[in-house]
Order: sequence, then structure tokens, then C-alpha cells
Amino acid sequence: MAVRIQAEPFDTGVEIARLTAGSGAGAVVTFTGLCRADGETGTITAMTLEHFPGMAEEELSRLEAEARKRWPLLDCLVIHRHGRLVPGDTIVLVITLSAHRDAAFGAANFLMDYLKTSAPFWKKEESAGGEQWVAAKDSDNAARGRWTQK
Amino acid sequence: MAVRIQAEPFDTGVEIARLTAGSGAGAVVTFTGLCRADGETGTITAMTLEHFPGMAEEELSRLEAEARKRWPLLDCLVIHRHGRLVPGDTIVLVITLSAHRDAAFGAANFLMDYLKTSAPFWKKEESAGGEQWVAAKDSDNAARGRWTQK
Amino acid sequence: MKLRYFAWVRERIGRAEEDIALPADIVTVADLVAWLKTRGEEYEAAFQHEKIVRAAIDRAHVKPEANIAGASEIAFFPPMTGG
Amino acid sequence: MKLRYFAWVRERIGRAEEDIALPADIVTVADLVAWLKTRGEEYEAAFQHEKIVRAAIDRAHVKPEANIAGASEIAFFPPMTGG
Repeated sequence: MAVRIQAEPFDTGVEIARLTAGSGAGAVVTFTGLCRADGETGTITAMTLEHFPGMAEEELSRLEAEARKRWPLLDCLVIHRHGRLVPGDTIVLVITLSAHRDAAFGAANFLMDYLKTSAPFWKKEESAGGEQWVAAKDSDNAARGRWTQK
Repeated sequence: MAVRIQAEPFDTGVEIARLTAGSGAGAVVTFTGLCRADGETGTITAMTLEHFPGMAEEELSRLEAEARKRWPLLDCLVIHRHGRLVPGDTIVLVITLSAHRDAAFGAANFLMDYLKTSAPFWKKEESAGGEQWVAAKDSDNAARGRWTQK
Repeated sequence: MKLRYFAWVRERIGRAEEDIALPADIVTVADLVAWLKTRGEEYEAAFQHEKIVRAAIDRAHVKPEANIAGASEIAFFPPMTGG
Repeated sequence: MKLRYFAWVRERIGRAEEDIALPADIVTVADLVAWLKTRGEEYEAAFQHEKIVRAAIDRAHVKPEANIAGASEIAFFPPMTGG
């Protein structure tokens, strides 16, 4: 399964090159999520991503399998980091490969929407005022809803 | 203007890293289009991309400006190659950076849809049977139509 | 039964996991939450807004009405905020 | 007037560009296409299905009814197939 949970940074360029070589793909879409200083709880200096080891891998693998069922993907990769990150650090990488762009865009979008609301990760942000857990966003649940309403 | 027309290959990883560094972005979306052996006119050995120098740059710059007007982008890059390419070669790269993923995904999708139907590039494919110009696809015009129907 | 807690559920309960012998009349996840809330202030705080807390049985998301029969591990955690 | 041709329009006409003095009664791009078609078989072949051929005045897309007054360069080409 092309799913990885890791504390270490990833190199988006290396991952794209590795997946694309010899794939026969006509379309490669990537999404990279990064830690922003302008966090959900205010201006932050760092964040810590807690996760549920084991379930995180299983849940992302389930999402990947669902994406492959819905779109004709030639390949697919999801990397999610955990641990302490500072603004500018990468958090998540999704890469989708397909013959045509609709499938690659659709699957990358779908994976991000579901990942946000179902992969067991939790963000705690650090700011001058202390530490605070990030609350789930209604907009993320709405985004996920898009995929089940038709 | 972050628009480049070139015969040379590009390095997606290098371009992503360059745009992302210090951008403050929370979301980076990339689309890479590649030459496929399974071409529009059959199994191909190569293709040649003809373009209208000058107008190609201007048209892509107009599309970029329109994307920046519609979505809050922190940065944006479009690279399109011309000349002779073989299967596996990169053709086009779109990178969009924003605070949140909706804008980055939306703008990348929009740029690709418009680029396909309005940037002055034409593909001629080479196969065992000779050379043949690629015909414009109805599906590309339909994809473009999505952005004007609301 | 092994119970696991994550994020602020873990912080409020004060531990990441525990093994507890459950009364025989606990059938669903909702029953388990109701029973845990009787075990002390820390559980009451964690499940104060119990509809917010999510559950997973053996690493798969479940709803409050899910039957816990056969489960070897049940986890409780806030809505996910990854990505 | 400088005229430029691309892709199969260029191949059918047999040249990439040319400078032509246009009759004064040509007002629109459509007028220009109709007049070009009278100049020989190669133009007739290029504009055989004239609704398919696209035009640009000074590097901007225009419709057949666009006025060519003030134009310094008009280009004709098939529907785009880049990306």
C-alpha cells in the first residue's frame, strides 16, 4: 500500500519522480499541505501532530482503496507526518497518477477531503498564549459531504 | 509573470521547492501533464508541439491573472513546453499556492481547463502510420464551460 | 477490554490506555461511554459533550450504537484534524 | 497586413506568414476569410470548414465578426490542443 506515516520530512520532488518514471501516466496531481504560522488558533510557533499508530495507516489505506475504486488511477501515494512541526514544514503529501487529468484531480481532491475528516490525526498548536487543540472545521465536513451527495 | 514557454524539460521538484520556500502557503497543488504512448491518434512514438510565440506567453499570463482574480493565490506558475517530445516527457506544469486547499485545487483545475482550450499550442503525433494533427476534444470544451455557467 | 484515548480525550482522562473489565450489561459503545462517565471526574470531563467524541473498534470508525461484542480494543478521540 | 498561419492551417496554405495588401471593403475577420478563399486552392483547403478555424488579432483571440481595423497582425489556426 502506498501509504506512509512518518516523523521525517519528505521530498515532494523525489516522490513525484519515483512514481512518475515508467508509469505511462498523462496526468500527475500533487497536493502538499504545510504548517502555517497563521494557524487555526492564532499566530503559532509550532504544532504537534498526534496520531493513532496502526489505525492511521489502515484508514489511509482504506481511503486509497476507495479512491482507486472511484477513479482509474495508475498510481497513488499518501504520506502524513506526525510529531512536532514548525511553520513552513510539510505535513501531508498526496500524489495521484492517471491517463487523464480529471481522474488525477478528482482523486487527489477526494483523498484530501476524506483524510481531513477520517484519518486519526490531531493538531495541537503552540502560541505565545500556550498550547491549544485545533477544533474540527465545519468546512471540512462539508467538503467531505460533496462525495456522498450523488 | 510566472509563465514560461520553453523547449527544455523542467524539474517539478525544483520548481515546487523554489515557489514554496518562504511563501507562507498552507496548500500547494501541482499538475504535471506528460506525453503518453497511448496518444489521441493511436500508439505514438513522438509528438511535436507547435506554438504561437508571443501569443502563448500572453494568453497564459491572461489566464494566470484571471486565476489570481478568482482565487486568493499566494503564488502561481505555468510552464509549457514546445518542440518534439517522446512518451514519458513532461509537457506542462501548473503550480498553485494558497493558504487553504480549496483555492489551490480550484485554480490549478481552472488553469488546466483554460490552457487546454485557449493557449495557442497544437500537437502533431507521430506513429507507425505517419504524422497526424490531434483534434480538439469536446470534453475539453465542456470542462472549460464549467467555469462560466454560474 | 483495552481502551485507548487520544488528544484531549487522553489529556482529560489522564492516561493513553488502560485495561478494564467491563460489566456484562454493556452492549454498545454508547453504553460504554455512559458507564465510563460514572467512573470519575476525569471521565466526566472527557465525555462531557459525548456526541463530539468519536470511537473506533479495533482501528475502524464506529457509531455510538455499534455493538462491542468481540472487540479487543476500543479507542476514543476528538474529531480528526489532520491533513 | 501581416497574416500568420499555424498547425494544419499553415500546412495547407504552405507558408507560416505573408504580407498582403487587403482590399478596402474587408471589415471583419469573416470578410477576410471569404476573400482569402478566393485566392487559390490552398486557401480553400485551409478554410474549407471555416467555422473550425480560429483567429487572433494582434495575439488576442477574436470571433469571425471582429473588426480588423487597426490590426497589425492577424493569425489563423485550428482549435488549440496544448496542455
